Amino acid sequence: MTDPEHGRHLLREMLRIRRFEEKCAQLYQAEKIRGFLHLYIGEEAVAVGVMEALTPEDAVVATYREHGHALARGMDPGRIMAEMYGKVEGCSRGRGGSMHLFDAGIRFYGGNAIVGGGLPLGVGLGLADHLQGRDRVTAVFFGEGAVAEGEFHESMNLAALWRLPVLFCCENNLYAMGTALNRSESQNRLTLKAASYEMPAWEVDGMDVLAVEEAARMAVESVRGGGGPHFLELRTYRFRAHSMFDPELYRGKDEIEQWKLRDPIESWRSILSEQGLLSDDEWNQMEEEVRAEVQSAVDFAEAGTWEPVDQLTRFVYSEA
Amino acid sequence: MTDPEHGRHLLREMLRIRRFEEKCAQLYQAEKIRGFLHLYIGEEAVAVGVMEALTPEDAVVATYREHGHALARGMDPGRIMAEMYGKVEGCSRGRGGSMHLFDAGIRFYGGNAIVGGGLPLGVGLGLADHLQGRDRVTAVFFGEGAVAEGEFHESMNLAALWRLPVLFCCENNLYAMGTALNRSESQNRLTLKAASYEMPAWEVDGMDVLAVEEAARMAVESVRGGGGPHFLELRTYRFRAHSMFDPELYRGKDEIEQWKLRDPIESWRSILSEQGLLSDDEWNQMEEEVRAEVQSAVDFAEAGTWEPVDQLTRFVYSEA
Amino acid sequence: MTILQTERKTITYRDAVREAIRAAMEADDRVFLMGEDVGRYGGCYAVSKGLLEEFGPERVRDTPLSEAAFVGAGIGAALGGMRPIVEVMTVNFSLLALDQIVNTAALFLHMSGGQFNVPLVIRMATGAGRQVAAQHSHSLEGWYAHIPGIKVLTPATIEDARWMLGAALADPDPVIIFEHAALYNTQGELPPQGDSPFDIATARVRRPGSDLSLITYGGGLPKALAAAEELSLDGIAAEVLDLRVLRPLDTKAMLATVRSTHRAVVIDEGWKTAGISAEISARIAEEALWELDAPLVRVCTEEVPIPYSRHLEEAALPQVPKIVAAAHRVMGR
Amino acid sequence: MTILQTERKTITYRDAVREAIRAAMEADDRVFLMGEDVGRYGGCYAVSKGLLEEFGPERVRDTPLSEAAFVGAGIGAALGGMRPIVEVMTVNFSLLALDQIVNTAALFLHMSGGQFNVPLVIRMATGAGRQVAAQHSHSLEGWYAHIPGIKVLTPATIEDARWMLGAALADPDPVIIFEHAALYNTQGELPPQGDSPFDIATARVRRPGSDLSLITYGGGLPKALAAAEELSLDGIAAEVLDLRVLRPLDTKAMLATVRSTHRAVVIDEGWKTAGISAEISARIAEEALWELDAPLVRVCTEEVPIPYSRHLEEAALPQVPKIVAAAHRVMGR
Ligand SMILES: Cc1ncc(C[n+]2csc(CCOP(=O)(O)OP(=O)(O)O)c2C)c(N)n1
Ligand SMILES: Cc1ncc(C[n+]2csc(CCOP(=O)(O)OP(=O)(O)O)c2C)c(N)n1
Ligand SMILES: [Mg+2]
Ligand SMILES: [Mg+2]
Repeated sequence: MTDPEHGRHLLREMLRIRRFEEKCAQLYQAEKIRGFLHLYIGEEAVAVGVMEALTPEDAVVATYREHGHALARGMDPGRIMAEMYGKVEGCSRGRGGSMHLFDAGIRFYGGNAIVGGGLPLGVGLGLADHLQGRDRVTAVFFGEGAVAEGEFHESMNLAALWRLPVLFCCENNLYAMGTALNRSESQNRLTLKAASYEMPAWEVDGMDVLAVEEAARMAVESVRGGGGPHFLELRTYRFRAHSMFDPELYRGKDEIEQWKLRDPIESWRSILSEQGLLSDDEWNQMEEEVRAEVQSAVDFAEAGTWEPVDQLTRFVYSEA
Repeated sequence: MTDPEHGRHLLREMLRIRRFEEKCAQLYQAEKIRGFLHLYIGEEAVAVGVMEALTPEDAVVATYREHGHALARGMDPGRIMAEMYGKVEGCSRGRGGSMHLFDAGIRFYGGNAIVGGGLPLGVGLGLADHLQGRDRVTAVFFGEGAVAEGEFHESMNLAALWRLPVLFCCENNLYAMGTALNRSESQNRLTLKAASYEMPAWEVDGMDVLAVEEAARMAVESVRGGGGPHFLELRTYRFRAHSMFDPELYRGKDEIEQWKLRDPIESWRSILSEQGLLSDDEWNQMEEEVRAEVQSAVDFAEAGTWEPVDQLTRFVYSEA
Repeated sequence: MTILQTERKTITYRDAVREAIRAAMEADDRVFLMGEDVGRYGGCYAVSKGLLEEFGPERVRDTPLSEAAFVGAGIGAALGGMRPIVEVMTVNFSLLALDQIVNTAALFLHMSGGQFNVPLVIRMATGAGRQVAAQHSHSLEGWYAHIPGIKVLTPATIEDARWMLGAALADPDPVIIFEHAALYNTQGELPPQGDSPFDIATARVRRPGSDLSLITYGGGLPKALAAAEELSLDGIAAEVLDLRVLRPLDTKAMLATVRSTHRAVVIDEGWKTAGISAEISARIAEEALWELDAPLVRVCTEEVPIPYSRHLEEAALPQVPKIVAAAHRVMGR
Repeated sequence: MTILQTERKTITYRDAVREAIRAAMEADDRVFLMGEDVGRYGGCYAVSKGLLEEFGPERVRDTPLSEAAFVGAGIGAALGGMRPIVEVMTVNFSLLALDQIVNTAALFLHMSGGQFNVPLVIRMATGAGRQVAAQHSHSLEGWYAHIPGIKVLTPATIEDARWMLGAALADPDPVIIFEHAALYNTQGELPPQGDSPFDIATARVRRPGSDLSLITYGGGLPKALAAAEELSLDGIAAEVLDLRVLRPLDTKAMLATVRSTHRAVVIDEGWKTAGISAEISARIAEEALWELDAPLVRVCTEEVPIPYSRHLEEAALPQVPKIVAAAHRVMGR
């Protein structure tokens, strides 16, 4: 049986991501948000479950599809939204946008728009902890598409060879843009890649937030305890298009509908209800609170300001 | 029982490489050869064994340690030596030197001095054959050090995914310059890497020329027959320093001496002798013929000429 | 090129590139297209949409996210007798394949003493201006132009988008074609096939003028033309030179326009320092020093990573007002 | 710098770099060295010989052949509070790590709105001249100088080899140090530690002169000094400016020398087109056009991959006679 408080917490965290991103999609249509926008809708259980296993001292490296990670890690929604508006109050002063959310306060190292590009970085953060004798863990998120990149392999090997405290979180949502996994990898059992580096690796149902949390807790504990890097394959699905430009020619509506039956939020909500841990009132209240939180993020972004143009050349090099 | 003719042929091919390179080392001391010089001495059984399995239509991609491959593939020793002298009569007109032997006539695509750099090329040659419906095979040679490079992994996956006719020949001589395999790979069982791409892979005693030949024949047959790419780990050892600049601080004399007991030429010669397939006279005659061949290569190189300096800017782009 | 918005007979830059690929594949079965999401997705800029259906998955090959390997495989396939068109989604990701391009493709002919040429075409989208931030907004075509052994094309017009590819495929050596992403939606009339073989060696004057030269290429061309138009209202006749090819540079054309106008502004969406704009400026100063009536001015992207927010991105990039201002400076009025 | 061959108190460039690494590691235990064969092999140019024994394998880390990952790991370690010195064996292999350098290290501070600086130092050997052929002879330091967000140092003297590293480690942002392989064996006196913090921002006049300026850096410096010596025999007083830093360029120093001599030759072992020599030439022409008594001349490497054979390699590279000839051309005598 789930701890009621914790169960509702998980639900709320997922819901926050869902509602936040639904709002983002609207704001994109309204041209408040521009550039690339990659939604995490459908995959919320992954970020939420993994973040539960981390402490504030740990570090997170994510991809361009990282709103969920940022929110679950505790980044202020107002600053995320302001970032997407391009306002100076944004978490990256409006310099980064949707793909480059950063927050030193919670050790959130981006927001990387080069597929596979964040992995070496995560290895390096782990190396720093190893060299300093700190027991921190670095969680690196990446899609299954990144597995084809050389940087993935080099990073896996380096982390395993040096037994660095890194948790590799592979979000297998079956597609890299329009390329299905079986058109990208000759061997789709991704944990075998980890095995070829002698790295412990588990396949996890990424639509089940509790399963993710449990796996992540075990893995993080092992990593923190000196067990070297671990690899989690988190099996999930993105319900929306790859980005706002994607006509989705490569997959059928049926497939999407099938996966939606496994919606991580709906599933978890039913379980909680069935277990009597969530009344309709509680759910409605949660919805309302989340709605209010999202709205206040939007308000914050709307009220934000534009960085003066004469500051353009800042942040190329550090200021003395 | 070995076919006598063939047995002696294998021996001679290995001996040609050995004596040729011993001469190269002398010529390096004499400053006739300059730049980098990487000797293959100790590893001759690998190139000789694999080349036996290839037909003239097949292609070869090698590394900077490729004198052995070039000779075993049938490149003219005079043109190789002239190349190392920097003479225009060299196989690459003196533009490439020891690390960049090329010969279109025998489909020898170099001579690549970027570790791992030749692998994508081999995949592409295989792709061309696949697209043209030709049953040619491309053999790509690389050291075990290359296994850590991203280009290795990307190439393995691509070849396996597309089932291309490529034979990956990993020359595991235990060191990449001064870095021992166990300081380079978290998992030293290299065939597991191939397995993680669902590529058939065999471990082969690279000091035993017959074992190499047999494995290569089986693999090439399978590749040619549409079995997709194969991976051979050829376990061998380099008797000499990595290059002429290497003080060999990273390994003990003992280790080298132990491996020399397994000298592929000596071993094979004993076997042939024991089987009564090689008399002392035959051996002496072979030595003498090989010596003469090497000498005539040197003579050819000595007699060669320098490309006129006004031709410097040729071969940057094709000539009309 | 005149950018027309008429309803008839116009075609987008995107369609022109697609038509070029289609025609090449129809004409020569050694030609194939390979890259990330060129097939089922239809190309990340919809350039290759429909080609998979037409030519099948062997000739329109979706690749894994393995830039080094599939660019290298393009080199190998070219050596194996094919005529590959390798699409790297954007120049930003091409950094992952740079080893293959610089250390293999560019060097192979030379290292092999002339034995092995590499008839490879690489296409990639380039440029900023769409608020996709620092990692997706590089303009590195001028950077590539530093490397001997490759050729660099920058089609800026519908005509060049349509015909340069075929000429690149006919070239025996590696050719990289940079398509500015902001151009894909531009429309214009496609002139009938002109000279054959199509010229991929020289620059073109896109607008004649006698007072000063605006020298540019790729995504800079529409801006330079707009600036020239604006300058004409002030009675300044700007000549606009479209370089078209960044390597080898058409020095003759650059010198010709400057010898006639004696003043020049270079417009380049790349960063200024040690970019192609520097080479243009240097060549002119070195070879036509006494012809210059004013120091040359470069209008380039500010030396910052490209910011996401619209106003900062706009401020970072060359814009028509900046070009006009630079022109006035050079004119001394 | 005066290159002395005296028996006492001289030190090689190699020793100077090693001493710099050792001192940095002694002074700050956040500093560590990581790269291919830096440990057991002793460094491919013997630079790090002995350091493994002194500091152990945690701080002198041999890496696998994974340039992208270990450079990226250097970035991460820097973000994690360390002060890594990452050695990429040679610039040729750095192309495999370029994505990490250009798309991560150079952009991180900016993309994060100033939150995350990357105090990383990357060292690499560069240059040609040792008959190691096309894939091992690149001179790309000027190419790197195109990228905002990184700094590029090119120590040419024993003093700079010894002291630049410490200053680079003290810098909050990514710094790349290019050591010309031909310099490792040069010997000279090591002056006592000069200014502190050591200057890594400005160029230096290495030899004063009033007739023309020879502007160079790194491996070009000894050649420029030799050329200046030779020119002096013809009564031509050449000033030799060592840029020391290719990004950001010390424009002031370049302009100062040209304003005093009115003539300049740039010597650069990189290729000419769109290299750092182009930037130098362009800046001078743009900012000091009316000061020039003659067009500037660039002596660069021929635009060919570097050939193996000695006579062709020599012909491809800048050499003293070429510099002298260029100087005479610029002087009109
Ligand atoms: C190196 C690189 N290549 C290509 C791209 C373009 N691109 C952006 S996202 C993406 C798909 C990545 O798929 P995956 O890793 O599975 O992550 P997902 O989007 O499914 O979360 C691609 C190809 C890129 N950003 N970086
Ligand atoms: C990408 C790259 N990194 C580093 C080097 C320098 N280097 C040349 S040979 C070598 C060792 C390679 O070892 P391995 O692949 O095992 O081949 P072996 O020399 O043992 O035959 C290294 C590190 C290089 N040439 N290319
Ligand atoms: Mg995916
Ligand atoms: Mg080896």
